[in-house]
Amino acid sequence: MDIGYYPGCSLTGTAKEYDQSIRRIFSELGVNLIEVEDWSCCGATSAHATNHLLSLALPLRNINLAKRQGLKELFIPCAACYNRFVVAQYEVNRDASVRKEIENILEETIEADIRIINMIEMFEYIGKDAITARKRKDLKGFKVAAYYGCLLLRPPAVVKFDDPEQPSSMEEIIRLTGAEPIEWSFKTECCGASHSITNTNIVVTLSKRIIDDAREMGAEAIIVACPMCHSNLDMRQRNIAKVDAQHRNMPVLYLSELVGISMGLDREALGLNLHFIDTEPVLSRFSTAIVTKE
Amino acid sequence: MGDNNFEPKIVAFVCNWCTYTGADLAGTSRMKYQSNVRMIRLPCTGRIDPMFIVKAFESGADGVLVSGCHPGDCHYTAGNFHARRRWILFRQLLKFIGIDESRLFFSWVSASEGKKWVDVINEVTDTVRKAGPFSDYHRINKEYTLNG
Amino acid sequence: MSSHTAIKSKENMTLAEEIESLYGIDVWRCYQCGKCSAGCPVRVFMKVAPNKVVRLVQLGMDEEALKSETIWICAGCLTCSTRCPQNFDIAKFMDVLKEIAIKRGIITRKDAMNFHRAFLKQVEANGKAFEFGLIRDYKLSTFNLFQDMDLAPEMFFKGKIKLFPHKIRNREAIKKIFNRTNKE
Amino acid sequence: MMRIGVFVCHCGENIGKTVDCPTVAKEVIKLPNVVYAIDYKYMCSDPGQNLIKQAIAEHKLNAVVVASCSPHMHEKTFRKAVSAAGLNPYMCEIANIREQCSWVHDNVEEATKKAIDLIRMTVERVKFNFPLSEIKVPITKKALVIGGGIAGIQAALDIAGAGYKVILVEKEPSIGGHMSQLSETFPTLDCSQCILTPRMVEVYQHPNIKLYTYSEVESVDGFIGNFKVTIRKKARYVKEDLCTGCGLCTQKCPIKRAPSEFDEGLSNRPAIYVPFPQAVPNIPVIDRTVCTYFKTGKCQMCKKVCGRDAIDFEQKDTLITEDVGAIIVATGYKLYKIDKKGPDSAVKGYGEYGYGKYKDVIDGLQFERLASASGPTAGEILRPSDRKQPKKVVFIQCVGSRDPSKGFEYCSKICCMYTAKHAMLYKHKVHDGEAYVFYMDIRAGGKGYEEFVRRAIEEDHVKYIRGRVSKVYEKKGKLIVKGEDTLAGVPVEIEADMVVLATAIVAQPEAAKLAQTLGIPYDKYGFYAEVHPKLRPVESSSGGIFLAGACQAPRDIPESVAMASAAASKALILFGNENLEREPIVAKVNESTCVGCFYCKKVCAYNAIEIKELKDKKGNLIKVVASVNTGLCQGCGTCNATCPSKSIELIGFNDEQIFYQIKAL
Repeated sequence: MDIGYYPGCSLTGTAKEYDQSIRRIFSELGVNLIEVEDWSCCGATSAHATNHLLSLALPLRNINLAKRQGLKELFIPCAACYNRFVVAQYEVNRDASVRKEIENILEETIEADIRIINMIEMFEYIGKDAITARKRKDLKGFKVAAYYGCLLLRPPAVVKFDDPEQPSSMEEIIRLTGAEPIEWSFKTECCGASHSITNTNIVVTLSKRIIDDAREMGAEAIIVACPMCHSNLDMRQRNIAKVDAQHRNMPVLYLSELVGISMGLDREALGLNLHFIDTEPVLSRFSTAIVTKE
Repeated sequence: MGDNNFEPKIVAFVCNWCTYTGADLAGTSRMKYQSNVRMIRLPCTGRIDPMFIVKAFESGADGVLVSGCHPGDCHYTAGNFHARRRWILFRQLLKFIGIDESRLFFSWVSASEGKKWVDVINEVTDTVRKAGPFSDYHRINKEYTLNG
Repeated sequence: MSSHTAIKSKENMTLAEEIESLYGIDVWRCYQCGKCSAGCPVRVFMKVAPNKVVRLVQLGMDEEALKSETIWICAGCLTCSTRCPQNFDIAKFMDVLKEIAIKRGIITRKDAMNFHRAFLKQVEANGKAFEFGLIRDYKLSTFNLFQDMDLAPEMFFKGKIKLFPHKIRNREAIKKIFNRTNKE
Repeated sequence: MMRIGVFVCHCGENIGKTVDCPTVAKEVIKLPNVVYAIDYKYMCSDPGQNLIKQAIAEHKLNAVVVASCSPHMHEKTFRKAVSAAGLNPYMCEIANIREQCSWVHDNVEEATKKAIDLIRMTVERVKFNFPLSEIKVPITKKALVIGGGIAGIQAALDIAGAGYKVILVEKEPSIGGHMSQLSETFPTLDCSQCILTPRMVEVYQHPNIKLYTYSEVESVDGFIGNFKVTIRKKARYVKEDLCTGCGLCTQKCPIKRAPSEFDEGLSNRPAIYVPFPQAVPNIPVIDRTVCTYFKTGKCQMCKKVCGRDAIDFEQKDTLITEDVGAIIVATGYKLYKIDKKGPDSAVKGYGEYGYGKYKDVIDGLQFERLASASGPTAGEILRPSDRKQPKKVVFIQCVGSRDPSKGFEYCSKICCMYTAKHAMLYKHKVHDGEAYVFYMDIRAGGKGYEEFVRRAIEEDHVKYIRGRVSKVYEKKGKLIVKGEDTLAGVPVEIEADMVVLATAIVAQPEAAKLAQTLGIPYDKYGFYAEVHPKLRPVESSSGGIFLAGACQAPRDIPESVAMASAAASKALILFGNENLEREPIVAKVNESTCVGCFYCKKVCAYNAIEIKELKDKKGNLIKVVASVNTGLCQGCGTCNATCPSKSIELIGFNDEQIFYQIKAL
C-alpha cells in the first residue's frame, strides 16, 4: 500500500524517534510511505499567530507538491502540521476569494482535494485487523493515558475527527495492543504548545497538571500523537522536577512506539532511547525477547 | 429623454393583509407620497396572475409594482412564496414579450411599514418618470390577443 | 459603534470594522458569557480575560485591546472556539489581533514576537524550521542565554538538534511566499 | 343591465379638504352603467347610510360603490346597509379615497383625479360581482384535546365544564405530564402533586370527558367544526374494564430493574407498572421490551396473581374514530438530553460537562425527582452515585439554550426560575450546604418571579456567578467546575459534590409528525406556530385547531394554564354557534375545463384541494378533477393564479373582476 507522507520539521529533529518508529512499524505493516518531494515547513504557530496568509500559503504549497506527485492521501503524523494543513484546505475550499489570493501568491492553481490523515486515522485506515495480525506481544496490564491534546480535535467543524470533548479513537488503537487505556479528565487539555521556549513556566504548569492527573488515575505512561505534546510532556519533566520535589517520572510514548512495542520491535529501532524520561521502567517487562531486527 | 411634464401611471398589486394595511397606515400617519399609483387589492400576492401585469402594461401603465408580505410572514402561510417562484419564470416571459423588466418592481411592505411604502412608491414613481412613457403596449396589443 | 455601517476607508475603520471586513470576524456575535475565559488553559497567566478583550473591541477601546498581553499569552489551543456557544472563533480573533498589533507596531510581549520572528526567519531562509538556529536567534534576542542550557547538550547528543540547517531545494518558492504575504 | 350607484364621502374635512367630492360625483355619473352618484359629508353616519338605502330603492340600483375610507374600516358597515336595502351585500365595493388618496396627497387636482380613477376602476370591477352568501358549515360540538399534561387537563376541564364533550388523548399510561414529576413549584413553593392530583381525578370522573391514555392520534381528516380523528389505543396487555388497580401484579413481577421513566432513570420499576402512585387511570401497562413473558414465552406471574383475570397478553392496538369540531394541541415539551450525540446529530451534546459519564451530573427534572417527597430518595437530597448528601452543589443554566453552536438559539425561559427554586430547595433541605448558580442573565419577568430570585440570593445565600461554565471533570471524587466570574473578571473553580444542568426545553421528538397529521405549521425547532404572536397566540393557522402550553414555545405552568383556558374559550366560541359562517371568498373549480393536473393542490397551503372522481350514470370513471373543500379554503387565490387551464377561480377576486379593474386604469 502506497501513501503520501509529510513528516514535518519536528520529525527531522526533536521528534526524530516519532519518525523512526513510524517508518519502522509501517514497513512492518507493508505500507510504503512516499515522502513529499522537497517539502517545506507548514509555518506552525508562528505563521498563524502573525500572518494569516502565510499560514495558509505554506501548507498549500506542500499540498500542491503532493498532488503533483500523484498522491491521493497524505499522512501527517505531527498533530500541529496536520491541523495547519486541514485548516488551510478548509479555508480555500470555503472561500473562493481566499483561494484566489493564495493562488496568486503561489502562482499556481490549488487542488485542495487531497485526503489528509492524522496518526490515529492512519491506523484506522490500514485497518485494525492488520495491526492485530502483526501483534507479537500483548501489553496486557500496561495502564496508559491516551492524550489527544488540542490540535487533533479542534476546531471540530474543520477537522471533523472524533468527539471534541470526550474522544475515544486513540483508546481503540491502544486496546489493540493489549494495553489498557485509563479514564481521565485531561485528555484534551492543552500542554502549552508553542510556549515551550518563550514561556516555559506556562508549559511547566500545564504539563504538570496533565501528568499529575494521569498518574492519579492510575496511568504508568502517557500516549501521544503530537511532537509538541511529546516535547512538552517528556522534556519539561526536568523543569517540573525543579519546582516539585515530589515529582516522579512519567514516560511519554508516541502511539506509533506503543504499537511498535506490541509488534515486538526493537526498542532502540523505535527510538525509545531518545526520550528524556526513561521508558525502561515501564517497558522492561515486555522486552524479554526481540522478535525482529532490521 | 421623455417629455418634461410626463407623469407616469403606476399600478400596484398588493396583498390585503400586509401591504394594503401598510399603505393605510401611511395614510393614517398622514405621510405624503406622489399620487401616480393606483392600487389593486388582492387577498395575497399568491393570487397575482402574471397576466395581470401584462394586462396592466397593455392598459397604459408605465410601471407596475407588486408588493406583499415579507418572506415567512404571509397571512396565508406560503402564498408569497409561490408568487416569488412564479416571478422567476415570469421575468423570462416579460422579456420574451418585449416588456422592459426594469419597469416591474417588487417589494415587501408589512402592515407596520407605512414609511417604507412611502419610500417605495416615491422611488418607483421617480424611476419610471425617468424611464419615460411606456409605449410598447400598442405593439403588444397587436401581437397578443389577451383574455378580456 | 456598529460594524454594519457604510463602507469606510481602512484608516477610518474601528478595529471591530477592520477585523470584520478583512477577516470576516464579527465581534458582535460575542454576548460575553465568559465560557472562553472559563476554559482557557492559560487564563491564570492573563491579566485581562479573553472575553474582556472582545469586550474592549466591542466598546471601541481598540488600543487597550491591542496592548493587552492576553493576545500574546493565548496558546492557540482552540478550546475557546470549540466551546463558544455563539460560534465566535475567539482563537482566530486573538491571531488577528496579534497580526494587527504587529502591523501597528504595538508589541507588548517582545519575547513571543521574537520567537515567532526567529522561527519564521529560519523557515524563510531554509524552507524548514531549524531548531538550533531558532534557539540561537531567540536566545540572542532575549539575552536569556542560559535558559534551557541544561537540555541542549542532551538534545544534541541524541541527534535531536543539528548544528546545520537542512535546506530545501526550491528556496526561491519559499522566499516568494514570504515576500508576497508580507506586503502592506 | 347593471345599475350602479356611487356614493362619495367627504369624511368631514378628511377627504373633502383634498378631494373635490362634488366634482368627483359629477364626473363619475358620466361612467357607463352609473345611474346615480352623490357626495355627502359622512357616508357612514345614519343619514349617510339611509341615503344609500333610499337610492337603492329609488334608482333600482343593483350594485353600489362607496368612495370613502379603507375597506378595512367600513366595508362591513356599508355591506350591512346595502343588505338592509335588499341588495346582496357582496354587490357593494369600496373605493379607498381617504387612507390611500386624500390623506397622502396635498395637491387637490391630483387627488381629485386619482379619486375619480379609483372609483372608475371599482365601478368596472363591481360590474362583475355577483350575489354571494356566507358559507354555512355545521359544527360538531365536541373537542379533542391532545396531551394530558397540565395544559391539556385545564383545557379539557374548561370545555367539559361548559357542557361540551371532550376526548382527551394521552400517549403515556397516565395523565399528569411533567408537572406530576415536579417537587415544588415557583414562585410559591407549593407542592406540585398536591395541586395537580385533584385536577387529574376530576378529569377521570368528569361525565363529559372521555379519556384515552396510552393512546396516540393516528390521523385527522376534515376541517374546522368537522374533524374525523382516528386514535390508536396501544395495547396495555391489561383489560381496563376488569382491572381494579390493586397493584398485586406490579408487586409480584419478577422484573424489578427497568429504569423508571417517571423518576428519570433514578429508580427502577417492574415490567408491569403504574408510572407513579397517583397515576390516572390507576391501571398498569406491560412494557413488552423488558417483560420475561414477551421475551421468552415463560413467566406470566402477573396473570397468575390477578384475581380479576385482567391480564391479556394477546391484546392488540385498537383504532378508534371520533368526530370532533375543535382540536386543542397540548403535547408539551421534552427536556434536552445531553448524552453524547452522534456526529450527524444536529445537536452536538456537551461532552465538556460529562453528563452520562459522571453519575452526579444530573439534569433539572432529575433534581425535581430527588427533591420530591414521592421521589426515589423520599425528598432527601442524596446524590445518585453514592447516596450521600452533597455539601456543595453547582447549578449551570443555559445548557443547550441560547447556544446556536451546540444547542438552540432560543431562551428556554423557565430555567432561571426553576434553578433558583432548586437552589432554594437544596438550601432548605441541606442547611450547611453551599449552592452555586452559573448564569448569563437572570430572566425573572413574571409575577413574584424577581422577588423569588432575590430571596434565593439574599435569604438563602445562593451564590450566583455570572458566566458560563466551560468544563466539569472529576478529580478525587469531586466534580471540578471550571468557570469564569465575568463580573469580577476572575477564573473560578469549584469542587462540587453534584452538578445540576438546566438543560434546554425542546419540542417533543414526534412534534413534526403530529403537525403534519394535523396540518399545522411549526418552527424549525418543532414548536407549533401560532397565527399571530400577539393577537392570536393560541390559534394555529388551521381553523379549529388551537394550541396550549409548551408545545408552542417554552412555557411555565401559569402560562400553560392561561393558554389552555384561552384555547378552550376559542373552542367554546366555535361551539357557541350552530353553524360556522364565513366569507364566501373561496376557490371554485370549473369541472368541465379542469384537466386534473393538481397544480392547485401542490400550491395550496391548507390542503383544501381534494381529488374528485367524475362518473357517468353507470358509475364509470370519466375523469378526475380538483374540488375545493370550502371548510378548509382560506381564500388566498394562489390556486387561481397557478392553474394552467384557468379552471379554478377565487370567488370575489376572479380574473374578470381584476382584469376589468385594470382595464379601467
